[in-house]
Amino acid sequence: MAKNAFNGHKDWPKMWRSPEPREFYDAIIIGGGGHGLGTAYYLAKEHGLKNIAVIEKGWLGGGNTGRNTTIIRSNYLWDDSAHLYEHSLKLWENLSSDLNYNVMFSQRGVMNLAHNEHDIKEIKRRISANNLNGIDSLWLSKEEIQKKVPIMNTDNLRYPVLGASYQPRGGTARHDAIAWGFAMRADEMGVDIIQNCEALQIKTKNGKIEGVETSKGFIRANKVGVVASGHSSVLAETAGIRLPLQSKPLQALVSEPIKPIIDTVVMSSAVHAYVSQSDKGELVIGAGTDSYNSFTQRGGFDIIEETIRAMVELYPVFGKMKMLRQWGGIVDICPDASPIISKSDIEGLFFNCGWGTGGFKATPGSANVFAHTIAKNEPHQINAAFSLERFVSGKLVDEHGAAAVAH
Amino acid sequence: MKELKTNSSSFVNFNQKISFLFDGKKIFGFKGDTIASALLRNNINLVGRSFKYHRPRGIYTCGIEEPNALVQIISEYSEPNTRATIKKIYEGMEVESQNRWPSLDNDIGSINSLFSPLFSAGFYYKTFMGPHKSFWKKIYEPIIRRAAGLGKPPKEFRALSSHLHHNVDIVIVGAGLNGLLAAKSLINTNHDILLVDFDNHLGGIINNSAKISSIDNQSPQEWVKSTVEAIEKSKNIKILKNTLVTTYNYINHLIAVEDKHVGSRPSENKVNNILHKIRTDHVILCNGHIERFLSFQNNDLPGIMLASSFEKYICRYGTLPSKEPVIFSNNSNSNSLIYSIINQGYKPKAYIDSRSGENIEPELFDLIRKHDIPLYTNSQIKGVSGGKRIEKILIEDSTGGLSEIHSDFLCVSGGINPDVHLFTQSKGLLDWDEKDLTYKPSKPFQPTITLGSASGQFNLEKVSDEINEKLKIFKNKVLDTQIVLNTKESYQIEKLWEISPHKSSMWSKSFIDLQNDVTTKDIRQAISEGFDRIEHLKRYTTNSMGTDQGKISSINALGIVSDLLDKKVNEVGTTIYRPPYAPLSFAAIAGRNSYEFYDPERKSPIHQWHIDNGAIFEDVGQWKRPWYFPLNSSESMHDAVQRESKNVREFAGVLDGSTLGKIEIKGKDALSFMNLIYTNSFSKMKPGSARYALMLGEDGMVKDDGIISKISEEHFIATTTTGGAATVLGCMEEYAQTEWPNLNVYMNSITEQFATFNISGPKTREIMNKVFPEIDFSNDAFPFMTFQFHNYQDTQIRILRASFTGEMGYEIYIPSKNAAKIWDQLHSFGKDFGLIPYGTETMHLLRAEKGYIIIGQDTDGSITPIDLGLNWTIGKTKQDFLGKRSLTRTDTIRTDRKQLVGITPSNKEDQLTEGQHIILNQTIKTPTPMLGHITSSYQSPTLGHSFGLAVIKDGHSLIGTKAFASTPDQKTIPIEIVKPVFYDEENKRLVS
Amino acid sequence: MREVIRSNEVEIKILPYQQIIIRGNGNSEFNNTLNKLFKLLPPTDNLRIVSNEEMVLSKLSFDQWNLIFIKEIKEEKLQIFIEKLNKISGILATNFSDAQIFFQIKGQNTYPTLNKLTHFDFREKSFKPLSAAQTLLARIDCTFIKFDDSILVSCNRSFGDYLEDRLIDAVNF
Amino acid sequence: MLIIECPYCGRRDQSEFSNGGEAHVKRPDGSSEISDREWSEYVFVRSNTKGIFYERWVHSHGCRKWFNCVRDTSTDEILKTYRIDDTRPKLKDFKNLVDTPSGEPELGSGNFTVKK
Repeated sequence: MAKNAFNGHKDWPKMWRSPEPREFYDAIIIGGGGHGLGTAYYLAKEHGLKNIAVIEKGWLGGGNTGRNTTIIRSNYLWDDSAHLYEHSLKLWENLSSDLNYNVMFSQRGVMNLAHNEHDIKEIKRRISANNLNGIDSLWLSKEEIQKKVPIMNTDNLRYPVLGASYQPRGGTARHDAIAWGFAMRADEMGVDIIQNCEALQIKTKNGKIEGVETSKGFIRANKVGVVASGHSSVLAETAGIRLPLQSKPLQALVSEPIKPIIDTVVMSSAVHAYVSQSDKGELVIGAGTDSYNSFTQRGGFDIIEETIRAMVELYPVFGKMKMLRQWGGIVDICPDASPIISKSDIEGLFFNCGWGTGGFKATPGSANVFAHTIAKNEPHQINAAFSLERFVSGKLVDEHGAAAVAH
Repeated sequence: MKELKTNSSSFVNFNQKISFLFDGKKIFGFKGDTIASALLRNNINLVGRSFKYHRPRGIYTCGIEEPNALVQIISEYSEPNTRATIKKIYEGMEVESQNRWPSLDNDIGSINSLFSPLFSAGFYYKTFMGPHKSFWKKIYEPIIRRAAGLGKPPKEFRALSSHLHHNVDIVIVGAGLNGLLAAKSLINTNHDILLVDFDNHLGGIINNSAKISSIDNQSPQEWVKSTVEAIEKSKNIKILKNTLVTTYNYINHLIAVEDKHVGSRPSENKVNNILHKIRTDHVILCNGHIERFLSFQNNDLPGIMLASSFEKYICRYGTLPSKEPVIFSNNSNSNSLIYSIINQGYKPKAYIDSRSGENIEPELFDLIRKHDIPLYTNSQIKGVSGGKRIEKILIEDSTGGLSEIHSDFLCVSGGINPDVHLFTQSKGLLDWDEKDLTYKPSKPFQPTITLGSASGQFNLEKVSDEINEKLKIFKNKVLDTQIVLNTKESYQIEKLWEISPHKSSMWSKSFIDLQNDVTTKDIRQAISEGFDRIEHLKRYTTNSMGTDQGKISSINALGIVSDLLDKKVNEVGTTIYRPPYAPLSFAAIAGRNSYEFYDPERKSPIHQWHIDNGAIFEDVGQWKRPWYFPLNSSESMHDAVQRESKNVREFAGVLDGSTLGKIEIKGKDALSFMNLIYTNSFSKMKPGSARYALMLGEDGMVKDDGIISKISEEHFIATTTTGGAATVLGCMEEYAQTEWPNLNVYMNSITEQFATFNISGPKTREIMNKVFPEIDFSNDAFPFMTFQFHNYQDTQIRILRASFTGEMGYEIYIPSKNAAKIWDQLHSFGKDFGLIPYGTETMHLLRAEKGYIIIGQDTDGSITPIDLGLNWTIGKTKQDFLGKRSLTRTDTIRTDRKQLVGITPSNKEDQLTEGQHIILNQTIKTPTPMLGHITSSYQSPTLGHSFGLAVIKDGHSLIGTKAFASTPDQKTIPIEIVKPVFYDEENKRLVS
Repeated sequence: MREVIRSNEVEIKILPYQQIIIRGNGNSEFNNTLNKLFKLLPPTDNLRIVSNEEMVLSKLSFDQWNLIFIKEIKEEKLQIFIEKLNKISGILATNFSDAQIFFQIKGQNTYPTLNKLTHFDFREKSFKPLSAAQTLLARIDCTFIKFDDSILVSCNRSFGDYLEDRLIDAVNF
Repeated sequence: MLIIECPYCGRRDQSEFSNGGEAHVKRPDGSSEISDREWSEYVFVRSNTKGIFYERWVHSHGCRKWFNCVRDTSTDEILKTYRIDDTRPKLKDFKNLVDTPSGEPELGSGNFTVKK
């Protein structure tokens, strides 16, 4: 770093090549977001695949990776989810050194507020399950909350704050960094990262994958992993597969930067208000999802309004804050609000999607087990439950039924 | 103070002196001054420190595009990041500069400048990782975060701001020359029109520069006055001043915020902000243009200002930031500045133009020669130097020769951009104009029209032609406006984005984003690292991610990148701005829908009685329900609930069940409809009888339950859970309308029409006999699970014999207006029999003893009727009902699913805790496999120990076995798994 | 009748109206029944109203009519109406008198004030007098009936206090 | 915020409506024998079309009536609303505005929509 600094930053190497696609790859990953790049990274690193391509229709990390509120936690209710997200959290804890690239994982803790008796019951149930699963998760009394977040108004509001669950190891990370970090290291291991290359059609022949028709021509492949969030179902259709996904707009916003004021991540599903403060000083605030399907990366202002009015109620000092930027992403949601990390009926075709509003925290974990699934042609025990088959058998991992906690 | 000879045009009232505090120092300005204009009057230019390097920064602009002059308004709950260039002063206002310590003049943070070579693009990602992981968490990260942010956090503030919705045909954004002309041409047409302007004085460019000498032979100011009067008189146009359109959403939905306390302290009891939500058919954007700056060495020093801003301070605020500034431009837009300065009897110290002589307007030449102003054509500023203000300017002339001028003020113009912020928000497409070197609106995505410089039409003499052309569709009045200019100019510019420094050192800086301290060097580095797409670059360097969103600089960045990559600008990317146009107050967005009005409180018809009788309330959805009724302040919840429960079991108690959902269903096919909606079969049911029923989702999971009363084959009344009321009615409506439109059936919600009182306990019958002497409550006349209609005084009531407590009981349904009457009757007759009111907690305890479930507590969307042991609710012979098919899927027919059981602690003194899990081993080593969890648990006064309901794997076959329950402190207690009923298993008391 | 507020050119009263919700398919049997009982021919156009001195009958969507008694009638009489209607198996009539609160709003600032609380377009061209509409007001479900000189706003009883406070607040701020 | 034309109440703000997912999905009649897979298709799987999409809305804060709607999910433009019992309009009656599965122009912010 220093050497480069004092010769005027002239000699920084390119972080990744911009190759043209070859006509054949052992594996093609469709989607250059965190999950996709991570999958390529782990395929190369842990499974020895060398001839891999990641194709991205736009620019790396330009989708939901660059549009989320970067909350990371693993305190999920059901065992299957808990194990998946805990696997991911453990990877996060070593990612900066693993990639030798600072993803700025900040373990400032994540709080989920309870506003009524029902919340309390659900949260205490979740804490108990977390603890038995070996996940750090504790109950905070109102007083303890006030100590951690002095600016919070806990009493003088319509739905008073009655307590919270807290995961100390949770926190936030720099969203772009994880895409760039994975990309750099995957590229070093020979993975071709091809931007501006849009997958148009998945080509199959008698139940086996052939390759991908792209805006840069047809590319043959033995295996194809689709990690294109909402567009996964659009691509799946081209292979005659219907995924149980719906794509909906999700919005987020940041405030103007101010000096540090809130030192942890606070989530409240009851009033749709999730907030943390970025290292730059901006309040990063997650808003709700629109009810209808859309691919426009744009939602209604009423959603923003809902969130902000909860914010100023919960944090009276925010009354004088201002919204700096507001944007939308497209989240792909499964009927049970849990992801799909699965093989498909077509040999060599795999899907990793349906992350809904909770995908960022899972990035390394999802990529890691998906790589395993692709390499071994069978799921890792951690993602076995997240198969497409579950919708037929009815063995759902229902994360909105019980633990109605926004991700 | 610098007074001007002529301030005729200015809107500052020089007769009204105003004093305010800046960093504790008393400053004088005039009514109408912004903080910035007042500071400039007092020759103060240093107003803040920059974000990363804490470099001294001055006032760079005269408007909302300001990147530097952000201040904290102490006197307004310490509002941070307020633009000094638009915030009007008032007497006693307290202002503080930001991001400096201990003081603006000597700031410790500026030490960062010395390390500046390290603070290059993306430096966070490459550093702060070693030598050990813990260094990041314990040392580096805290440091970075402490350094974050611009202003200090504000003070607690409960805003008084309101919302106002508009439905109109046309919105005109901006009331400058074009906006006023457009409005004028639409006066008294049959369109409802809103004319919105951010300023409190309409006229825009007319007030901000000396470009225009006359309009229709009137002085520009007279013309504005008469035009505005005409518009105000019109019946169809409404003007909103001090209102900024911040957001342009889909379907012409605009958000605008109005400042109601311009130039005065916000008041505690008056509306300070109005958020306008505007729905319109057409939008006419007349929001003008924004001037660009230029990148050269130390182009951030105080004393540097945009040329048009300098002119605006003269014309708009009647102050002259400097008597003899140097002017540096690459375009014709700054010509009028020279004219304005000369008008004031001063002249620029030098005029430097990068354009070659022949490209410069002859009129400008004449003006410059006439006042012999030193002129450098085909020349550039290589850089400036100075400490807290610029002192020297280094010029490279056409021959390449270098010369130095001493000056404390420099006006720069890098050209102008149409203000496309709102246009791109509306999803309109832009085209790069190679001649004017800027992006211009091309293809609107919505019914959007752009006029004047907002559309890239920079020629002031052509405005009325453009309006006549573009507004034809509105059948507007054709304009023939004569506009005469002081400085002949048809916009002309020569490409210039960045000037490389004369001697480049690793400390030398040419800024491309002033607020975020992004230098052109950072851009170069990012590109060399492969970030060749503008969105990537933005994120990597944080260029144009500041509170100004790079209004004066983002195009320059594109220009520089396109040169470096040797691509066309439109190949590098376009500028897409994200809403809002300028930072938008949270308080304004929240409006009155927060604080006391955050969410309605739904109240039972006898809510007041509960308050008068000391009820403690519980929030159930929006409802306020009595949770328990403590005898006095000293009685704890636990004691109250134990007492209430005992009392109901021994005597009687009554619960206000009015919040329960009630739905009346009627129609020729009502019976078949009910059979499809609920699991049960109602075919064999006798009219006048009632039945407990379950409703499933199509996934086969229990969604709601209730009691169905059959009035006739065609007429039913269903109750639902409090939370499920709306969902169940919605579900019925959905299926009736979409799946079975052939069925003749209608349903109305009668939840609000009827109050419901659930009275139960051994003494119930005696009490009922007293209250309703004419009704026979004997078992034969009024058996369990039957109901009867009766007239009570002048209204009709319905009494249902049912119970949720396990004791014999009745539910009384009575029109809300008469509810209080009966409630009082029950109590006055009941007290001799020991009747008490009880709350939801006691109800929960009693039903749990009886093994009755609560939807959402004992179920969680993953439980089938079979799991609950409620197979008897399923109409075996029925062909179909919601969710039926799902009950026979491979996973739902498993016999080892999680099933409802009862549990009791093996040691009776142990306490079970709700939400804790059932496990097989006594000792916990994580991860421990879990059988399931405790859904409900209470201390039973009747059993004398703790008990619970639980859903556990293969529960039904585990009944009679032992296991362990975890406790909050990570220990376990031994438990016994039993049937989920702890009280009166034979239902003797129910039917007694 | 209770006056809620009278200020800033707005006048708000709470009125004790009785109400029946009638569901049906609007066929001739339906129309004759109503006509016979109330001497009113049910409007056929959606969101239109007919009225006389005693009552206002509005059509809210193709299978629902609301009958509001602007002159109080005896509870028994109301019951008889309802029983007679419900005798027809294609009709569901429900007494709604206790289920809703009625606000009568007058004065030249009526609509600007209401537009603080709702997006609804009150302009003559989109909402004519003697018509009805169901929409959101202050975030809760409401029904509007527009007369020449006033508007009748009804919401569910349990929201009554809340809406009253919101209306007062809107008039004052 | 969309503007939606309720076939019964006319043009209203989106806040009055709730979305009901894909339209014209027939519920399998309980009498018919169908496989777990067919049933799960009905319960869980809905098209996630990018482009012209047939969907249901209910005027939940208005007349509480369900109706169908044709909307381009890549622009959110509503092309038609019609009563639940009206026949499904043909796809070819509408010009599909999406030129690629993704539709976004290759340059500029991803927070953009397809060319119209």
